[in-house]
Amino acid sequence: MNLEHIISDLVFVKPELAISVTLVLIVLVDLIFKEHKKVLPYISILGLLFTTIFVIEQFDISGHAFKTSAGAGLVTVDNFGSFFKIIVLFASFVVIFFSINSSEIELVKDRHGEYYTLLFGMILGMFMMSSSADLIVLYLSIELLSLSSYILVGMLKDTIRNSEASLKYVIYGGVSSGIMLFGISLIYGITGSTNLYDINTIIQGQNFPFLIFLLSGLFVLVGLGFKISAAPFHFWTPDVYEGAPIPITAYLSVASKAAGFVVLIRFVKITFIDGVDEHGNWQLLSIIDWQSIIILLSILTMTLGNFAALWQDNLKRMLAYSTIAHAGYMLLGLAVMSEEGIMAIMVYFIAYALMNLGAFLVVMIVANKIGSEEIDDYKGLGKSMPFLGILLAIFLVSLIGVPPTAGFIAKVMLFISLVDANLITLAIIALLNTVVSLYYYIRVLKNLYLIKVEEEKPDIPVSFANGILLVILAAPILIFGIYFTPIINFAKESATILGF
Amino acid sequence: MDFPILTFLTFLPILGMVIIMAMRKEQVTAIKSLTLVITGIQVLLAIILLANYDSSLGGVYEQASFQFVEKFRWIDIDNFSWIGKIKVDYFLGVDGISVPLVLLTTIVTFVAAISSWTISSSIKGYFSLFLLLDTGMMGVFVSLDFFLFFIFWELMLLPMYFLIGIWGGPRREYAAIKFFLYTLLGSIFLLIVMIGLYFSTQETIDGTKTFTFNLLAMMNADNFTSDGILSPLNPNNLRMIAYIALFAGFAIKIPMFPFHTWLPDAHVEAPTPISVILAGILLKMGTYAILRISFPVFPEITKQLVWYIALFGMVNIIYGAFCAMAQRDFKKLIAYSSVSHMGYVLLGMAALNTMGISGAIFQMFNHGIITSALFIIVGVIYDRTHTRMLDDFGGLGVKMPVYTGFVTVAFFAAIGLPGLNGFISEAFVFLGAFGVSLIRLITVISTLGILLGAGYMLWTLQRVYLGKLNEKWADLKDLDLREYAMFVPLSIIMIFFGVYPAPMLNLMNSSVNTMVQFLDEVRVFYTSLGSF
Amino acid sequence: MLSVGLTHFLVISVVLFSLGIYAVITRKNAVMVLMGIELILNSANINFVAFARYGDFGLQGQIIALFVIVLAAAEAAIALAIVLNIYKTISNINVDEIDTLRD
Amino acid sequence: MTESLMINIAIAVLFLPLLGFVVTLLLGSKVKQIYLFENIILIFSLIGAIILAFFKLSSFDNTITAEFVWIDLGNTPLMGDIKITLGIILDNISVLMIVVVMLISSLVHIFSIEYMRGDPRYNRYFAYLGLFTFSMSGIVFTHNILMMYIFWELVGVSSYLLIGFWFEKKSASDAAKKAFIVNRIGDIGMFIGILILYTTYHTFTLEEIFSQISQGVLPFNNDAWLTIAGILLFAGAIGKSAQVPLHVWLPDAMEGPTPVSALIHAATMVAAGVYLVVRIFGIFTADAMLFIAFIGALSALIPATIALTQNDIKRVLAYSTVSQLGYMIMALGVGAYAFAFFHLITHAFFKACLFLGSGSVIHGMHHEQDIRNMGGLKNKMPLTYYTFLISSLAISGVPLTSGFLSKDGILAGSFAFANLTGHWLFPLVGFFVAMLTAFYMFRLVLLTFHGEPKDREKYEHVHESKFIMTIPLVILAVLSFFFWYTPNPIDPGKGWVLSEWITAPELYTPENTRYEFMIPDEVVAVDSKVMFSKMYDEAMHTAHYPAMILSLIMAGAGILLAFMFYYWNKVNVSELVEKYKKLYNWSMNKWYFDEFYDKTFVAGTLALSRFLGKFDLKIIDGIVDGSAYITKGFSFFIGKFDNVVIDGLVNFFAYLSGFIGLIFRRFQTGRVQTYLVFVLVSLVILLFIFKSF
Repeated sequence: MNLEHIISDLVFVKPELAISVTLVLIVLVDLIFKEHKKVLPYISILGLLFTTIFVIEQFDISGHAFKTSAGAGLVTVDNFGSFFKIIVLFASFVVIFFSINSSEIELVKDRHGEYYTLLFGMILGMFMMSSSADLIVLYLSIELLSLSSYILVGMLKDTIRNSEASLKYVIYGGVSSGIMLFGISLIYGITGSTNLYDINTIIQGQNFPFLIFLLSGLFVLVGLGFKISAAPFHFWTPDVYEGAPIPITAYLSVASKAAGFVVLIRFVKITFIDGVDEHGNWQLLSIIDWQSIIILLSILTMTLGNFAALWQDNLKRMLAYSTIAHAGYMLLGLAVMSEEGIMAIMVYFIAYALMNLGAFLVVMIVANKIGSEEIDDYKGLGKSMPFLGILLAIFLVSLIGVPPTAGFIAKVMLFISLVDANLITLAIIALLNTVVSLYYYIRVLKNLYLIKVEEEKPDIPVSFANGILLVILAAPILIFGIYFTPIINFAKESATILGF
Repeated sequence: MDFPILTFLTFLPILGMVIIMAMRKEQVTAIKSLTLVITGIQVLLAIILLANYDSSLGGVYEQASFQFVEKFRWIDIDNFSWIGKIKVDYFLGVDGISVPLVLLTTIVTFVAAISSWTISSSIKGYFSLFLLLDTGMMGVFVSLDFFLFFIFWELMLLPMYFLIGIWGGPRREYAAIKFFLYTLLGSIFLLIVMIGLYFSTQETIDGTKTFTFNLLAMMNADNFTSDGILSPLNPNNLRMIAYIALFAGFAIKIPMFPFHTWLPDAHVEAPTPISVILAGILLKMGTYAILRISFPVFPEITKQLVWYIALFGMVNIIYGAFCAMAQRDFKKLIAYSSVSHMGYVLLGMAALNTMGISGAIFQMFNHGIITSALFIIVGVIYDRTHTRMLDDFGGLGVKMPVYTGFVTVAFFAAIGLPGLNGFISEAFVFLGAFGVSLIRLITVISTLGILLGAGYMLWTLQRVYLGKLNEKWADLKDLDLREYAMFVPLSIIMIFFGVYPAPMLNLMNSSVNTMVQFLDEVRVFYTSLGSF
Repeated sequence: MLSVGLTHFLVISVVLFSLGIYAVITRKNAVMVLMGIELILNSANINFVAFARYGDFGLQGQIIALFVIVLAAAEAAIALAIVLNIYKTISNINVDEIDTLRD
Repeated sequence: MTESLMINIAIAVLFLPLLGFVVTLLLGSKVKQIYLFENIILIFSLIGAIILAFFKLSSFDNTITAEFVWIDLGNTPLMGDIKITLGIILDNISVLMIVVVMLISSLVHIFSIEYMRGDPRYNRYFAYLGLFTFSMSGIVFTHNILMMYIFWELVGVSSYLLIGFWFEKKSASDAAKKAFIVNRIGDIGMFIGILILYTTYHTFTLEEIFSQISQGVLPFNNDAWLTIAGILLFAGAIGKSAQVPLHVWLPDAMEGPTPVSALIHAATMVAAGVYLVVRIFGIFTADAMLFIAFIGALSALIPATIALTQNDIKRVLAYSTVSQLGYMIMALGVGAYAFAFFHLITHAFFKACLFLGSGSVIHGMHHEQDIRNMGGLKNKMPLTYYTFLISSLAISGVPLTSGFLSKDGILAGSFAFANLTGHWLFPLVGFFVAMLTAFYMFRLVLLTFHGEPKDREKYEHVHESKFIMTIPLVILAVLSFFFWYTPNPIDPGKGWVLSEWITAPELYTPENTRYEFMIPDEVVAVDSKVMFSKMYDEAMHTAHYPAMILSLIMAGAGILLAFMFYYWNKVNVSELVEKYKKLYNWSMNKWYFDEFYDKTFVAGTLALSRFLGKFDLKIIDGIVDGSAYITKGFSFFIGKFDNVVIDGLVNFFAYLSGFIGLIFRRFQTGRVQTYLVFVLVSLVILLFIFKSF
């Protein structure tokens, strides 16, 4: 591998370069124009725009970059990764708009430079995760993401719950990634490679000590499960989500989860695949029974998320559990072990990004005004925020998965893939979970509209910008709920992972 | 006809909803009038539809004999390397089974819109949701694509939840969530069976076999794949289980014993117009869907389970009647009477012959009309007295003679008195069901419902309207013009179809015959596939 | 003469890993917990180096170890900063007493 | 007179009262005098009916029918042709019946003009009468069983409305409800019978059913089912004609205005049951007939014993009505078809007269109904008295009256029947009841009109009713004489009514299911309308005179006893009552039928309904919602959960979910080290689960 190759391969990492440049730019601007912190978000948005253009350019280009062996390199560029990059970018846009309006972020005015820098650190980490094909690159990018987010979670240093969240996050994250690294080291020891494609080639047709393989696989799973907050690796999620500033919570729940899913899917598929038949079903090497593991995890995750959410009084915490539940649903798509399932996950992510960000945005606007995230404090607010109320209703209904919303389409695609794979019991479990989820989502709406309160509730105004943002999030939910061809086409075009 | 009348019927309320959302909160009368106008136009459209409807065409399973068909590709995704294509059609059409219910929906909604005039809080929200609900209901009755059907089916849930939950009585939250939960539970069964059927049916579109949600394609035995889990060609198919799940999903809406407990609560708490819609239209969706989907898609299972369906019909009839008798709350009593009356529909359907099914459909229509009147009746006194306890009343007949007159008509229609519409449908149900030796005994026991119905209805009539006037109500006023506007059309319909039921029966006749024949023939074919 | 083989390294690595886990779940002091994390990372490092050396896989393992060391440093820095911050707010760094966020 | 004209007249007769009803009801509150419209319409109907009868009886030998298709579903799979026709049949039976109905109805209308004057719902009353007359005509004219059922129910409703006309009185509304519901019990039987017939014959039209039966088509290919179908149809008659055990509604129905009792609960509606049996006489098998006769006998006997002790003038008449209807039913059961129908006609007149007479008394006494408070009214109300007396003589079966003719025929018929089959119970009951009838009727006459007035004050104000009320009485009384029906006061068989107009019916049942005497001999079978065998004629002939004499003796004895008890006071009534206290109470309390039904069926139904209502609330709802003991088990969580999750949605599902949720919550301790332990433990568990792969 010589320098020319490296330079020519830079084309493949154009988006990542753009992010890095923006990151540096933010640092510079922050240092040079100390008094003009207001420009930082706009620079970020500009950077993201460029990145978006590059990502879109990358669609339909696929290939390995920074090759370490004949067939594979450190970085893989394919539509699958690009799709999740788009999700990450979308979430980033939204969250930066969030941050502009967040009163929590406003508290740390003097550290805005830091804030946006770290945000871009996260983005870079997630981009690298999306395209990494090497366990070490993967590990490093995860760490980049984690380290940035540890700080962001604890951004508001003065509040206890903020600091506590970041401490828990860092300890939990550190141990998880440590275990993962240990797993990687074992894989390296067995196969002599850290490249996923190479590992796959090596383990095909050979007999490996399966117990060690299982152990290392599970160790890696701990790290990835931590990222996507799948049970039983989810414990940090509610605490950290509750403690973190709302924009960061929203961001973690969408972007970081998306990146986690990319890595998990890539790891499982590329490393252990034996072949894909014409129906898009994967034949995995019979080393680790990934399907059973994922099924077990997904059932556990969604059940736990939904049932624990029933008890929550804090809306943010409730949404945290709800994101766990949704991770469980999405794991179902992986459990199918087919292209169809992957497509279902991607469709789900589109819907999930819209509705989850929307819900958090509403929570933030309300919290800005009334200073509380308690569900009981939402009683009777339906009248004082007609617009927000309707939008929150749309987001929550979509989270339940009732038509005509994108959330419904996402669930349908998921169930279609499940039934196609004859995993009907699993589909029924998931559906029953949906019913359970009704309780806690509807409770918010109940407090908003059904409960009549004596006291006067303050009007909660929505700024024009926020209004636009909310509509941008809500309208597609309804539109895709009725006309979902575009999202399915998009997901379908992106579902193929390089190599198979 | 080129005019897309069904689309208009279905989506006109949405248009109204959008306009109302754009209006100011203070324009109360304008909002109410707009709703009334929209629902009125719907009635007109339904009448135009009836006028242009050719009742000689069968429908049921072949597209060619459906009428006012609108079909175009809604979702069109090609080039899946792994599962082929996803094609979903926007597919509307009516036949003799749905036309009566379309008519019913427009009438009842119109009456409910009049009845909504008394709503006083959050007018804008109420009427927006009301119209949204309207669209959902209409959509269910005209869609012929399972996916579309399901969307409309679910579309009603939320408006209903809010309409009960915000404008309802004291325990409205409980009732609303109960309604929502039950029906959502029902629809998850629906969803899973829908997907199962999707993978078992392949329609030929543009020359290639494609999985489809098209209900009519699902009824065609040629379209079944060899390995779909719900395909009769697949020896390990799960059709029986799927049928039961689907049936349970629909049964919750009917509501069939023992899934009925949401109904009394929902009714008691809902405001009058919503009770009217709930009992008048929503309940019919369950039985309609069974006829539209369960029966023709699973003819052989239907035949196997017919005895159980009839049995549940019987239990509904008798159990509902007994429960009604025990009630002290007027509205709850009416609610249980609905349980009882929907039992006749089940019984009639179970007969699987012309009279039984005609009777069942006619009973759906009639019960829709009658029970709407009954709920309005309760609403009228509740508006005046703010109580619904039967024992609080007595002798209202003296003070409100005209009202009592309408009450008598509606009550006797509910009892199934000849000359009013309830009779002929019940008679058809019994005639049809008795003709089937398998369920003959059940039919005979079910006739007890006629007696019990008379028992609780007349007892109610006596407790509320007859006897000595309770002095508390000495200055009650008789009906006003608005209330006349609700009772008169309903009473006219009751009397008209009681005296001359032929138009309604002829309207549905060829479809019912087609259905009966289809079920009979296809069942034999399916059974011959050897998996039974 | 006793020759040091792969097994010895692996045993050391496993012991270190276990110690790390043990530290993480038993120590009350946040700093000790962080040290446990370092132990875990370093146990992995030993693996990488040992495998690279004995498995004849080239220098990749050693390079990875370098990366991890750098990363561990960064992580330690951030974690300590957070611990410091905690200490400033509640004057306590006992991890089992920091449990206000819970169900 | 053509057939089509006849039909048109019949249609007019049928629908005019309906027009009266609609107009009177709708304009009732606006136009005070609208009741006159109803009255005039009724006169027209009456004229129409008389014309019909006259021409039918004189000019048409054949039966005239006309029908139109009500519902035509064409040829259907599985069920063949479905076609429901409604139609009118004009034969001797129906035209005679319609005259009776219209005549009594008109008279009652006229009578009511005065009787009901001053009632706040005056016009509505006439409207209801119109509805009733329409419904009753429907029963009379119908040529098919479904239409019969339709009008059957409609008369039920009009009866309900009229009994409960003074609905402010709880007893009135109770009685109305009771009447309707008890009737419905019978109707269900009838309905099931109809179901059987339709399922077998695919038609409701009687003629077609008859012709198919006579071709040997039997329900479910079994003649037992024909018997059952017959008995089920007859159940409708049990209800409507107030036969034991469904007779309990009729005495209570006396809560209605008295003219209504005369019209509906004495003369016409209650006779509909008899009319039904007459109409479908041909399908009854011997077993069914025996059942009918048995019910008839019981219904003749039991109410007669009750009537002995009743003190309410209308109740006595009501029980007497049941008893007389029992006679008719019994007569049909023993095959005395013609006499049964004859008795229906004669009874209609004299019983209507009795009721209107009692109405006149009640009106005169200002709504006093207890005969213990009457007495001596003879002088104050002479016209009422004489007409009442004539009718009483008629009902007791005294010669020269119409009642003598018809009753004697029935007794002779039962006698002959006993002779042929050995069922001696029927004549025994018949004769015994004849005596009871005479006794209680004269008890009534004597206590009401003779003797000393018991309530002086009321007595003072008594006056003879107005002309408009007495005219109907006179007309009806006159109709209670023999000469309208036969020139021969002794042998009714010689009169035009029985020899020309009412003849033995055709039978359609398979011969093996009939009585031997009902199988026609070959000789007479072809042309003559006599469908019974010669054996029967002979038996009748033999029975005629003994029966007549015996019945005369019984009637005489009854009247004599009544005079001894209540006129000459030869017997101390109260002493007798004391002596036979138990028997007296048994009769006084109407054999405890009401109590028995209340305690069993009514209470049982209500208890069951309450139980099911509770069951529904607690158990069915509870199974889903969480039953009581689970509540206790989880009471710890409930308090919180109720408020937290769905405010009071006590839901089993919710409990379970909440419980699971609670377990999951337990893991969320807030301590990061605990979390890590959980992670590691799960890792180990996963390892163990999947290690065997």
